[in-house]
Amino acid sequence: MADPSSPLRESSTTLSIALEAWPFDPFAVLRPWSTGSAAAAEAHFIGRVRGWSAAGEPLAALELEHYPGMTEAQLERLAAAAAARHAVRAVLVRHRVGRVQPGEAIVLVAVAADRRGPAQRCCQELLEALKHDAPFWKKEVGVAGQGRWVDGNTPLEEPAPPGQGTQTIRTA
Amino acid sequence: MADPSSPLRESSTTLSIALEAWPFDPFAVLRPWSTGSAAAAEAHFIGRVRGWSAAGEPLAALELEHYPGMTEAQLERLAAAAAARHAVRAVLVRHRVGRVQPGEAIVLVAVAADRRGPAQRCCQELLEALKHDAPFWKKEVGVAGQGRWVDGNTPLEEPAPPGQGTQTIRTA
Amino acid sequence: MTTDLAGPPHLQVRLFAGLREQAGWGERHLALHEPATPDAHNGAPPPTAAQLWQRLGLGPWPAGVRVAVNREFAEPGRILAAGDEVAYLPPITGG
Amino acid sequence: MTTDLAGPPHLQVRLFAGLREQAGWGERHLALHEPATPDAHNGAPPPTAAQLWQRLGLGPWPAGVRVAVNREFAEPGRILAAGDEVAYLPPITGG
Repeated sequence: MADPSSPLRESSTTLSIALEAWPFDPFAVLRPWSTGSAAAAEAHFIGRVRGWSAAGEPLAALELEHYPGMTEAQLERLAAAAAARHAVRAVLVRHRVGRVQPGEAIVLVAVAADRRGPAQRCCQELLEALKHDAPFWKKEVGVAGQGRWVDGNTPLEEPAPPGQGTQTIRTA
Repeated sequence: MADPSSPLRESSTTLSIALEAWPFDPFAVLRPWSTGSAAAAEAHFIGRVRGWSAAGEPLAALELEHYPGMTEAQLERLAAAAAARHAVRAVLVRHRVGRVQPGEAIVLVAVAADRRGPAQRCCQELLEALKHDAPFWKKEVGVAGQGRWVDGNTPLEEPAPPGQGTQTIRTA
Repeated sequence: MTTDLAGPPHLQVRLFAGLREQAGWGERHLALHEPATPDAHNGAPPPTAAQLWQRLGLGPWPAGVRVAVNREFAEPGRILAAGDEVAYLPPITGG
Repeated sequence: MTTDLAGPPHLQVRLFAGLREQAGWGERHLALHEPATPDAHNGAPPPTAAQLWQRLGLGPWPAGVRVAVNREFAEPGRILAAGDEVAYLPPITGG
């Protein structure tokens, strides 16, 4: 549905924040949220568990520890701050806790706004904020069952991967 | 499914580009694409038709004209260039043509990559590129049936909207 | 078309959006050289995209218009060749 | 709890992730003042979060650890009050 209101109406933001204890389908979450807002601009980010550890070893699973009560409250504070900074309409955050398998979604951030710039920037900033300021801790579980707490997040800026020089384009 | 390959494998990009002559559900497009790649990082953007014109008048529809043959080829060139620049795994673009109603999706861009930075930056850059370099032309159709060609795209940077000072946060 | 192969070299010209509506046509088949001149027979160079625009009689070059030749962007100074598809594109407003 | 209200003022202490595993516990109820000292009765100021860490006997302050008091981030120098929930958080690795 189109938003019938004038472009100059008072702005307000709807936050939808939740922890997920079990595997979730990001699109089953996004579709009703998106249909409800039908904003002119929507940016999403989905993060999934890689199949290998930070050290490059095969990974059986990640164990996601959090601080019940504080983690939810902190996600809400971060989302409200990012939403206000960019004056967006709606923010959605889902984050897994517990044991997460490679390929499963671990984090979902979505932002609906009147303009593409605020939607994209708010989505990026909130993702960085929750990676640094929402209490979650990842333990990598190797295929032999050994566990190792992850030291820190992967940096946002990465050197070009070695495969870039041999990049090939397929159309599908 | 998790990607079982090593993080140092040769990179290649899969492009999925299409024009849509009828309303489409972005999530029906995204879900199978996303499931197929199951990349560690996925960024999406959905643009929808606003309910009012650039001049702030109520809008009945947009008429999207394109250059058959060139528009598809140009989208593919832009997507391949952005994909190579950021060394991402997969890029998807959908763009409406014909008559589009307020609230309907007009553009969908999605990028799957190994890292969040390249996924987000590639998605943003490709959206800007197609807004400036893919041959589409919007005609605004007013509620009285009058048509007006749009002069140019909305700028990426916007001043803060007037409602920002009275921003309120709702949790849902 | 078979008839074209036997006749003088031609161009396909296309206009879009506001340009198409102002001109009242969107697609036209033109001789590479202006028929009223002897160019076609004296080896004069073929026109550029900007020179072809003058021949169309649609007024001065409109601000912001871009040229595509054979469905790729080209400079207005691009020299045209027989069989080219030349398009004049008003400022793009997609996405 | 009713029994606490009648007794000396207490703190709730929580450890997470690597800190929890190294300590061998994740949650502990402690008196606000060290029981072996007379502080509890002579009006000495309550400890800061960093001072409380020393009392826990878990070694020097670990690099990158952050403090939360009552489920909000706080400085290590934050002075604790009776009933506070104090948490020591190793570097965050979510998202």
